[in-house]
Amino acid sequence: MPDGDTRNVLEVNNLRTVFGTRSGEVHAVNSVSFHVKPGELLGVVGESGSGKSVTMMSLIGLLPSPPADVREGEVLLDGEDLLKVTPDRLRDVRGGEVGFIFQDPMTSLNPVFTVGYQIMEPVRRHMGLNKKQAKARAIELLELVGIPGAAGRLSDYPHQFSGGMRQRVMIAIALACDPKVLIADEPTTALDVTIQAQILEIVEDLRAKLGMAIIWITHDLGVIAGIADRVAVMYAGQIVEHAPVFPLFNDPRHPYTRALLKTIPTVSGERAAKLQVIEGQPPMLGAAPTACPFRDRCPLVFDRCHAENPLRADVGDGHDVACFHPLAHTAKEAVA
Amino acid sequence: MTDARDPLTPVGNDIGVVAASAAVAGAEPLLITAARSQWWDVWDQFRTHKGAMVGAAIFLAILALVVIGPLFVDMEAGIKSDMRARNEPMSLEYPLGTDRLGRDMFARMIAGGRVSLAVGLTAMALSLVLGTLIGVLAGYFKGLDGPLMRLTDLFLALPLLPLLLVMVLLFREPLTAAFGIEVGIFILIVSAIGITSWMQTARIVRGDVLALKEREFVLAARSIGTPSRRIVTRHILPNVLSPIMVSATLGIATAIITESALSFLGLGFPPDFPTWGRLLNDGVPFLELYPGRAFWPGLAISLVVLSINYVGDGLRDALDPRIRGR
Amino acid sequence: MLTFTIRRLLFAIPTLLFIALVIFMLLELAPGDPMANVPLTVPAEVKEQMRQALGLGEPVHIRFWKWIVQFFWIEPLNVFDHMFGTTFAEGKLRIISWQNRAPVFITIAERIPQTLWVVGTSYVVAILIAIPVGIYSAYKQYSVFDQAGTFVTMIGFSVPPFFSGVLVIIIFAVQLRWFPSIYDTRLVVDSWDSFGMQVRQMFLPVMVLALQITSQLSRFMRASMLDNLNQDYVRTARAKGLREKTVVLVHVLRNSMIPVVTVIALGVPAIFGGAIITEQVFKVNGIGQLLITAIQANDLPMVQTLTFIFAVLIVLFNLIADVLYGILDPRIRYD
Amino acid sequence: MTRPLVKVRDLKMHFPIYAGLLRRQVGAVKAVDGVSFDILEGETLGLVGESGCGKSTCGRAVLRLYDITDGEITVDGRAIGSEDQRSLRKMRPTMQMVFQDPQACLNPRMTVGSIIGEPLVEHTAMSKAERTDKVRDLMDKVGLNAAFINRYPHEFSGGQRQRIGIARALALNPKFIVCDEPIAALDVSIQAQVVNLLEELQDSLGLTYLFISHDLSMVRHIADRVAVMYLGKVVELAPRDALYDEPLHPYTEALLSAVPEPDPAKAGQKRDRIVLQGDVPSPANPPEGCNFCTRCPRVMDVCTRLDPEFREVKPGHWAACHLHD
Amino acid sequence: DGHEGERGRDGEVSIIYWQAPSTMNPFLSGGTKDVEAASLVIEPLARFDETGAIQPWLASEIPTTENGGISEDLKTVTWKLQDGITWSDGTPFTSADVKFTYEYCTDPEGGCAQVTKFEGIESVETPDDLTVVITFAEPQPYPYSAFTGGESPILQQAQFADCVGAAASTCTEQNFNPIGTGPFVVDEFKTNDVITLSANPNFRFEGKPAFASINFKGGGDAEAAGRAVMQTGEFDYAWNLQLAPEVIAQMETGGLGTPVAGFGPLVERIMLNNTNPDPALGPDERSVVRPHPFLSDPAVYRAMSMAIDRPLLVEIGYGQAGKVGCNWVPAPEVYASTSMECSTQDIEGAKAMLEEAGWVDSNGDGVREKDGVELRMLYQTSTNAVRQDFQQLIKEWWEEIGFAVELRNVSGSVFFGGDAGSPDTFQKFYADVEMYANTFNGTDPQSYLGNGLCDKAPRPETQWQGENISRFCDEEYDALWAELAATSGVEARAPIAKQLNDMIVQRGGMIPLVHRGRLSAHANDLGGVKLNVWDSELWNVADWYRIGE
Ligand SMILES: Nc1ncnc2c1ncn2[C@@H]1O[C@H](COP(=O)(O)OP(=O)(O)OP(=O)(O)O)[C@@H](O)[C@H]1O
Ligand SMILES: Nc1ncnc2c1ncn2[C@@H]1O[C@H](COP(=O)(O)OP(=O)(O)OP(=O)(O)O)[C@@H](O)[C@H]1O
Ligand SMILES: [Mg+2]
Ligand SMILES: [Mg+2]
Repeated sequence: MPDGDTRNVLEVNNLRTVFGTRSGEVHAVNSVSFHVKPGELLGVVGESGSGKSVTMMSLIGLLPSPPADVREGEVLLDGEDLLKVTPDRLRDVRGGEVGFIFQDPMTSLNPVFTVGYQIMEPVRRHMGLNKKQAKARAIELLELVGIPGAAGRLSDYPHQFSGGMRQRVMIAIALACDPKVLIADEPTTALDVTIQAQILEIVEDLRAKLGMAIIWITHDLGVIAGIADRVAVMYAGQIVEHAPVFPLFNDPRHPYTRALLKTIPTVSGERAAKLQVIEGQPPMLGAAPTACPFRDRCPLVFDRCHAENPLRADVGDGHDVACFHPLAHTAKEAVA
Repeated sequence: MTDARDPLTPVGNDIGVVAASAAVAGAEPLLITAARSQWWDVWDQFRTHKGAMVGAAIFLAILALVVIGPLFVDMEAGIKSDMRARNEPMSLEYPLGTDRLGRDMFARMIAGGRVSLAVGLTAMALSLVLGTLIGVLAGYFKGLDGPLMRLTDLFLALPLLPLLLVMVLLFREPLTAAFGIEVGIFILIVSAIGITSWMQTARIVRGDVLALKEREFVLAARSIGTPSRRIVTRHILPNVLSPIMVSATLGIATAIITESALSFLGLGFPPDFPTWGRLLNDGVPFLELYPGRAFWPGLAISLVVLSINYVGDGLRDALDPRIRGR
Repeated sequence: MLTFTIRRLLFAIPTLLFIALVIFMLLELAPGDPMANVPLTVPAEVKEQMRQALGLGEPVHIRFWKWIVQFFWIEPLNVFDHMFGTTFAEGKLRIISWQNRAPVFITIAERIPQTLWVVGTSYVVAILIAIPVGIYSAYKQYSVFDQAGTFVTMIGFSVPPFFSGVLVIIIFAVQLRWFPSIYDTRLVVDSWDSFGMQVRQMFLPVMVLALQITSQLSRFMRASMLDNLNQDYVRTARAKGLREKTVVLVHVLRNSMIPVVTVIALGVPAIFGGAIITEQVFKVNGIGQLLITAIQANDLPMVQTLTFIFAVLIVLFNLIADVLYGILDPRIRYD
Repeated sequence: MTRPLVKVRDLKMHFPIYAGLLRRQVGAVKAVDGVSFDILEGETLGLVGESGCGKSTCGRAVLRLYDITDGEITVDGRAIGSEDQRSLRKMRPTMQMVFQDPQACLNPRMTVGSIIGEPLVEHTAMSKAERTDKVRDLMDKVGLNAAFINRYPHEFSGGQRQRIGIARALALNPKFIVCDEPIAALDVSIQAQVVNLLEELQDSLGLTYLFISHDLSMVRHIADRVAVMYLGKVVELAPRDALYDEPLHPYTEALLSAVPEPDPAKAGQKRDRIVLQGDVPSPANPPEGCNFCTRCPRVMDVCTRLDPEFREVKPGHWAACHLHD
Repeated sequence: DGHEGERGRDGEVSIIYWQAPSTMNPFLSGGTKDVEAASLVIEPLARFDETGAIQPWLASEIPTTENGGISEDLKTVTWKLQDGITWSDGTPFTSADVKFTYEYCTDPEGGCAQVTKFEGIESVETPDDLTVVITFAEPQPYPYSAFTGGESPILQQAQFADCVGAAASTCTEQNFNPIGTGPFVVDEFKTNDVITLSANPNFRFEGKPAFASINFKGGGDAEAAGRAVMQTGEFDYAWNLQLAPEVIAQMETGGLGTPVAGFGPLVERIMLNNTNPDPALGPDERSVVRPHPFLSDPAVYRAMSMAIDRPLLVEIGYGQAGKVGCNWVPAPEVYASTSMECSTQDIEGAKAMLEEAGWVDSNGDGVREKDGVELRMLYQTSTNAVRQDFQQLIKEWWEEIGFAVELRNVSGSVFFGGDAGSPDTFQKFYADVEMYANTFNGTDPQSYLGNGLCDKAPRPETQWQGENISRFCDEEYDALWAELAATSGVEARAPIAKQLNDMIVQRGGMIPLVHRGRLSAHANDLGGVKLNVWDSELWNVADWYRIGE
């Protein structure tokens, strides 16, 4: 749980990212705003293609440009706008102040360098340590993420590690320079439940120990429920609902969030005869949104949804939602 | 559990997605299902590739010149010597000048192009067929891999010149007897070049087949009960098309040049039978006096190779439905 | 790795023997005669006598067996003798060229230095050019540089050296007189002056050859770089805050070099084999020229030995390429 | 609902490992090492387990896509364990497979029509028109717009692609389908669509499924009985409710506890999560005794020596654990 | 100029031979390139000068019947050696070396390429150190073949004693570096590549050679060789520039060198097949069965000859290195027949001749026929740019007068390879006409004229050996040749030889085309070059010098 610090380490306002492709533009991120405080864990959920990864990569300029183009917005890291800084400064931020963990541990490590080398790289780059110090730091990091016999494994290559261990190495790399913000882009999706449990355990420990802000992207609501303080739900490049974790699960206001929560079966409780589904497909992001992106799949759709794109509006207790439907702001059960 | 996207096609996905959503919404009429020839799609995609279109235009122009050129150009002038018009420079009458026997270079270029292109294309086709066949067999059937790859090594290690000499010795008489001198030697040269240049293709194809074999759609075909033969033709071959395409591009160049070397050694076509390679070869000694004589055939060979290369690029993209969506 | 290497070496022996046999049979079947270059004024009976003196009267299998013994036993013994001053090989008949009645290995040994100088240098030059060009073309895919690179490499590939070679001779040796048109194999490099001479006389052949090799290598390098530039680990490297130069030149390059290095290794036999036409054009009398004159003179022992050495090198470097792959790519372990 | 459609007895699938100078076989990856189960007609047997434990291999071996090392397989009354691939072809229409990766299992260069039509080409003598009709029919059945018949796989979303795979499997009216993680590669909101489709098809066509997955919650939803695999062996097999409510094997217990609960209230209570330590041992070199002994939180002496027998602990509830000896 | 002075004063001279020498022992090779390279080092007793006249070299004089060197019965020849000649290693040159050379070459196991030079010799005696007596089995009207000319130089007995017979080929060191009496000695020999030579310190003439060393480069092509001498000046002397005349002319504009031509007996000719080459006859019969279906008709081959524009051929193919050739034996002067004229093309005359002889195109396909035999020919030659041009032109001319001609070219190494197993050799002559050039060594045409004898025809029973390529066979000719062989004295021999020459040309043995010369080029500042086609081109290298500014 966040402590008393109310300052935002990272604040994102109105971020818009567009891809220019041969068949026209793809508006992958549209006016996204969010913030995190030190020690806080912000969960980001949403289905595939909803723009979660693109949002996070836009923050520290990891998207190749072209085709990506961050059109608008501010990314304030401790008040410094990352979209305006020099490339050099941005490189200092990456890995130094912002750590990034990627989804696929199998391909995210360079296969031809030893694990030790890859961990030491950011340490030497950002903390200016010499070889020996860097090595000590690497061992420390590997122990931190729970790899037994850390010293001996520095000279191993990634392929000699199992998937779970590789993901731990990725975490170690992201943590290497004690970042202020850690962005984890679906770090456990490729892993088994038992390994996922191990990783979650580690991250929770680390958060307690290091007190950094974490942005955790996933589409597994179960994971979010377990670790997040606040949750942002993304749909078609926009944040459609944002709330602390309890209200979100107990009182989802956006029809999409509600539907999403319904679709997932559980290992306990009663078993539904039939799984709930969200019919239809997400929209193509060919142009900047002018109407509610969820309108084609929404059971509560009405005229206004076709004419206007709802803005996020606060419904109290740090809970905001982007929906016109009157029920969205009050009612608990509206979706059939 | 993300939708594992092919890294090549982040956008391709979305088009499908839109179309799909439209269909789900019932917006799309159900009528357009009449099977539209897939070659139209290929053509549509091909058309958008600028380099490929320019390449195709150049190649077709050369091809047209060579094929229908004889209808407009006096081909006799390229065959018969004319002592009054020796070593003429470029002029209206002789667009590329004449050679030392007074033969019209333009007509000779056209005649040479017919042979060179025919040899290049067929020899390349033959070497591709051989290379692909051996590559696929070696890659797909484990038992054949060892022997076939040794065979490939063997061919790679063989000295080509003596091999060609033997082939010519053994087969020239029977072939010319059976098909006449021109066709006979054509067959001989094409097979000689084909047989000695398939190895690279075979290796590349084999590598790709080895990887493809492990792909799930091959397993899926097996689970359906598709026999190996058809798995190869239906699933493996279309997917090794692009490396084959690359080999094809380079193969034509090699074939045209090898043909010139063969002519040079007296193993090729009869001497009064111009080919680009031979013209180039004959022109080189006169490089200082009459640069055009070597330049034109050289340019023709380079142009063909370049244009085919770009066409190959475009075709490769066009044949790949994943790229086609773009 | 070691057992893999040994196993492959063992397997190579029967392959090589078979190749030797095939080459021998091929040459045997090939038309042509070692007496073709003897002038017509020498009557046929005399030619026949000369043929007999070359040992051509013996049956094929005996000659093959003799050759095998000479190649695998007597010649190594000679090398041994040469190195340690012993006399084990004394009196044993070595492989004798039909052209000059001298042991073929003496001639081959004479030729190796110039081939290595010229073809080797062009290979190195080509690598040094091709790799940066390939890297840059891939990094700036579809840029003007990339397009121009494609164009030039295609030209380089499609223009035969018997044309480009003569062209550069006429331009640089005849017109401009910058470089000699004929390579002087006697030149011994022992001072800066002679080194300068060597560079000057190597310049044109190296240029022509390097253009060809560069064309192929840079294409390959480019493709390999493109493959790797899109990999996830590149993004990881960027996320670590590494400089773009480090990302491309350390992370991507190292991976891209794996296939390229093996391709380079596979091309090494060609260095020893010489570049036949280029050597011919510039009169660099190296291995390639030796082979071509031997073929023209129907000097079967020479052709047989050279092609077999070539086959050995190909098999050997295939193996080396595989081993290199294993060494460079930690994921691959042959065992 | 009573006749076992598929009977598997002591199925073993070992992939040989060659090494050394002479490439002699020095060992084997024991991907599936003695697995027995029955699948009743019309039921769904769930098969769960961690990555690499041999689920896919097991599924493929049952369909004889591999030449198995040992064991007996009977499908629809016919023993196919040792039949050769050629004669198996005739049997293929009865048993089909749906694959894990809907992208990888579709040939990117074939249109949907030809993908779905391929089994028809292979096994029936339909004319082209008949085939097109049948393909449309199938597309309808799996909820794909028949207008997309000429499109290529990449033009579809993941869920739709999986539908194509299902349509292909259904083309020959099979009785038995192995679903090898059919939803693993899909988005949550689409998973449900596919699972629902599978269930509907089962109801309407009377299909029998072997449903392989590592998603325990989904298996709970779809399966009638569930088998849990660990390192090439089935460690527990029980009717669904029995297994989820009352797991007998410590591995099943750990697995269940590791599934994150999508409810922050319950998650907050931190229901005693059992976090297993370490990684799964290599199937080429499984531990002595019980395969799970290296990670088991309740390991006993006997576990490192004796391989526990797979036996019926309670009626219909089988387990392989010394705790229940 | 640099005529006089001390040995080695002019530094280095560079010579380029586009065919590279493979050995320095002419007895083991026979190739011109090897013979000429060797002539820098080893020398014969007598040489032919640039006019073809014989000159004493190591001998003190030329033996003749007048000076008693040749016996009355023409069976013994006595050579007197110059006194005081030493080998380059300083040891004296003696008659024993001469005798040894004879033994060396005539050893049956040695495979000596020059064995014909010693044909008919019964014994070689050395009464003293400076006298060599050669005894022939039969009277020899022309006895100057052994030990004369570049093909038959003297080897040093001391060096080659262990290299006789089968051992010849194992003597690499000796074969690459023979000790000689000539102006230069080998420093380094690189097979088929380059030979480095330096002046022989023991050379018998004071102040010779003017050059201290020779860089003898081999390999490449005639074009590059010509360029290196005339355009870039890298070399001083280039041998045998077989290039198109305009290319030579263009190179000459480089201004650094000059081409020089010399004419020997080399003739480019078309051989007429006197047997029937019809493939239907089978591989053996097709070269034995006589006559040829139409080439036996004098009207046919005469018309063929008339249709040829020889001056044009010369202009296109050889330029200053060619002359119109009507004779088989065009040189030396005394033996050259003047009875035939052939320098004007006469297409109409040729047509008329055919017409008259009954060869008419009755079916209108452009090809004449008579009694069902059509004038269809296969015309083969070796692969070579000039020959292919000739083929093309001649084919056109012949087709104009009503022949149908199919061309074919065969790689030189096969065509001249003499491989009995190959169907493409010039000896098998599986064609109607074929074109190549031939010549003879020395200045006496007797054995060359012998190539027209009936029994010299290559055929299966001789394993395709024999020099009568056209299989010409005429009793009168055979008889006349026998008369030549028994006649001595140039005055008496020359008319007979001319008669033989005319006979073979007029009776359908061959159609001579071009009398070819040899064209070499030397740098403008290289003095003393005298192009010699009767002997080694480098025969007088000792007299070469650098022309000063
Ligand atoms: N390089 C690119 N070019 C064009 N469009 C792109 C590119 N990368 C991503 N997109 C588009 O941006 C949108 C958002 O993609 P993003 O990867 O952020 O989704 P995501 O929410 O992370 O999905 P997942 O859960 O699958 O990782 C998608 O529609 C995608 O197609
Ligand atoms: N063809 C093969 N050759 C060798 N080993 C194999 C082969 N196929 C599978 N294996 C090995 O067998 C074991 C079981 O593999 P399998 O694919 O059945 O696992 P799985 O349970 O399906 O895993 P996942 O959930 O990742 O699909 C693995 O260790 C795998 O490496
Ligand atoms: Mg993502
Ligand atoms: Mg699996």
